[in-house]
Amino acid sequence: MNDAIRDVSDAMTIAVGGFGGAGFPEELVRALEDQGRKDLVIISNNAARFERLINSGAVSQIICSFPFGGASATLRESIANAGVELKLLPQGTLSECLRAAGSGLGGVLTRVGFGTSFAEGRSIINVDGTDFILEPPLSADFAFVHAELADRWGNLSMRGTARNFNLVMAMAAATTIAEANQVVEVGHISPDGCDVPGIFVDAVVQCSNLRDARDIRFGLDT
Amino acid sequence: MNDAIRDVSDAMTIAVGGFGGAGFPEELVRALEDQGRKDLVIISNNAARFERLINSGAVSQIICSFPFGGASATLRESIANAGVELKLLPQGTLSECLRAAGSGLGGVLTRVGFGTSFAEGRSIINVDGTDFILEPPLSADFAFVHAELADRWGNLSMRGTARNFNLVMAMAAATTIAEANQVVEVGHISPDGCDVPGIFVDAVVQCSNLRDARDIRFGLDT
Amino acid sequence: MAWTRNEIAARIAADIPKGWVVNIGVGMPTLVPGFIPDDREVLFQSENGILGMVALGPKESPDPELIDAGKRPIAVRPGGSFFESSLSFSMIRGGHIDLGIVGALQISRAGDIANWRTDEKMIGGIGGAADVCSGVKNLWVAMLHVTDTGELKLLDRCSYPLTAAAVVDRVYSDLAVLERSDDQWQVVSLAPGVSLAQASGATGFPIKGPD
Amino acid sequence: MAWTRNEIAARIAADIPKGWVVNIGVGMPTLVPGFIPDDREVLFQSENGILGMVALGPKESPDPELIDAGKRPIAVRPGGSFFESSLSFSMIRGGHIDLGIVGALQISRAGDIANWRTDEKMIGGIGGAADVCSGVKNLWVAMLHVTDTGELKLLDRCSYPLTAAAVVDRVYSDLAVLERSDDQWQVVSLAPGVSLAQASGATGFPIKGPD
Repeated sequence: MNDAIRDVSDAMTIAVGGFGGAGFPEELVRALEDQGRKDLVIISNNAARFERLINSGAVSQIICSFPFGGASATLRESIANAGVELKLLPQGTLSECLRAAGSGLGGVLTRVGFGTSFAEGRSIINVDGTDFILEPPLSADFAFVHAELADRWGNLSMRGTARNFNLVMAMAAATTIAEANQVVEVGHISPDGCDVPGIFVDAVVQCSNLRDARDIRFGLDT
Repeated sequence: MNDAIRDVSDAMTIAVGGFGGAGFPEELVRALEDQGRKDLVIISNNAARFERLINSGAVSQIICSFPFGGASATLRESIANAGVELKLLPQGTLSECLRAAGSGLGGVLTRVGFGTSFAEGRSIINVDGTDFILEPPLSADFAFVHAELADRWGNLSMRGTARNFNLVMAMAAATTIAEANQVVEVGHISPDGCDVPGIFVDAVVQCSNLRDARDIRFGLDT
Repeated sequence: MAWTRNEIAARIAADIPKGWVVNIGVGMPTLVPGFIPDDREVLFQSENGILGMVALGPKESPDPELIDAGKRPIAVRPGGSFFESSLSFSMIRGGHIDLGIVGALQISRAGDIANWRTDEKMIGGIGGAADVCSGVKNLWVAMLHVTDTGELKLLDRCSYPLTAAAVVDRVYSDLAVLERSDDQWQVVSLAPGVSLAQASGATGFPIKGPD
Repeated sequence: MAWTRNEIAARIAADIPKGWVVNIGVGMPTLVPGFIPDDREVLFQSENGILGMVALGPKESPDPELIDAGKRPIAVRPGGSFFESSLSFSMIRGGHIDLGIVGALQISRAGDIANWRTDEKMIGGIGGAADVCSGVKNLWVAMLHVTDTGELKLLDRCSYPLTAAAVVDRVYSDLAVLERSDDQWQVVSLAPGVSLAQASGATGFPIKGPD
């Protein structure tokens, strides 16, 4: 894991997949905690699993939708103490802005947040009589994602609700690193059942701790 | 099939899935030919398979990217004779505008076509110093799509390159009708292997002619 | 006698037609699926990427890769499907979800909803609440009519930051079921023993009695 | 002696590094995959929704649901994947494709490309050509240097409607391989027996000889 993330440097933006614990690349994040970087920008739906990283002083900003879902009692304090800037986006906007960056699109035109504080400071674009918020694309230097199966071409297969942000983050990042419960031979993942085509993934690492239904990590931030 | 499309009326917009013959809802289109409608707007990647519909005087406009790919020698003439308006969009823009309509987004911001005739008459939106063409969403009254497997909740599973436009068209239409080689019991399509979730599909019909590797229709517009 | 939380949920469940696709928010709304009769097919969507979710049965082991948006362990019913985040929000924003059921801190006469933070404190974050409230075909709110300390939650204008503007269709509270049309609110029904005067007194805008 | 179509394709194939993902246009570009050695892994993408396509082997039956963007029957190699149209164009527009190989009617000094219609006639349509030409990391053009009737195709400005502006990186023609940097064109190599003067005479803008 440490080797997989060796090119991460200070002040980079890291998009981290997962929703709660499902599809969360926990081993890559643990390796990042050990790396001792500074001024990282983290893009992830939740903030709960980054408390150790925040406490180590590695994070300058978190871009997310639901920072305190299932968070520990101390997370808010950690964020405040570390001077971490919190940038909130509606969850669908977060997802779509990552997809836009990965799709070569200039931004997202959405009604979500119109008439609320989420429209503040945004350009409003009128299309055929309706106003939309223009939210710019959201890209990352690295994406860390988690898969059930991966092959050395980077094809990924997920299980259940582990898909979540892993596809759009893999798309949005210059370099995507996937940890997988099982690294399989090329050809094992069916062409009809590939959740993230390998074109979006640059490196694949085998998890040392497999995640199964009785995994002790389950429930960590429920 | 005739019953499935009974609510199609004159001047409606019909999005028809498929790329060439792959994933093309041929039986639904045959039923549409028999229906005797007027002033239909057809959204489909190719025009080749609509010649009979055009010749019957049912079509006023075709929105597509590649009308004459594999077309018969007479298609251009048919389109001219029937006074059909041809509206071309780059294929990725066509696809993304359908997705935008189905996703509640206000339009697509793309660089594709910038500096060419595809930018003519379009709004140009500058995002952080780069100009993008704004292409509005593309919705339809009906979508006709083809699947390998379908269940009565509308879940669809495709094979190979038959996916193509079928998802975005199902998303973009007020009513989506799917023809399937095989209508299966609910539960047969795996939750991990569903290409089009049933939420996007309103009716499912069983094809009378199964399409397989030796189907005589193959090669029709190659 | 005001309705209990379970009675509110049962009341909502009774109003959901067969075949609807429903997104369920955190809190009281999570009680609703338990009151849908087995013979009425209703599909529950969760924005983290599942259609057809069901609560885990007593004998089912939790799977860390199978959770709902509230991060509770779930299962999938036959005919359900999993998908990634951007497609999930295409469903939500694109008007493909028949109904959203959410909680609220405040509701305004115009149908604005505030349910993600007070003036002082963010609860969990905005999450998918703004997308759900803005995107679904019907938005029903499950809530207590007033706060624990007796402050009104149904107000002429919300004082807390909005989640979405002019979106609430119905409110199911412990005192009444209310339906909105523009800025007119109609009482659909009152909890047993609750008078129109009581309900009106607990509401910061005019409400019209049942016909 | 000018290069043949097969020699042009082989020349292109020789320049594709291991591990690249390549989108192949119709016409001459379709010859390129046949010249990639078996031990060099290169993945071919087709915009209708496949990564890892291969030409059908002599014993393979065509499957109507397995075609490329030129509507020719294909197969998928192990490690390939199928996907729907919007994800396919996310790959293309998003800069995830290393190389596009396309044909051209005209190329301008500024790197503009016209390859979908003449003044009079639309060939097939725009299709995915504008997306591919605009979106890929590298755009190489396989073409004959001049038309059958001897008209120049490499011009100061294109007269036909553009597919994309300022995108061409290299031209592989029957006479030469040319590389563009802004509006400067460098001859990378000349076909055997073709002089720089001959290539220059067939080109509507200045080209610089090989170093």
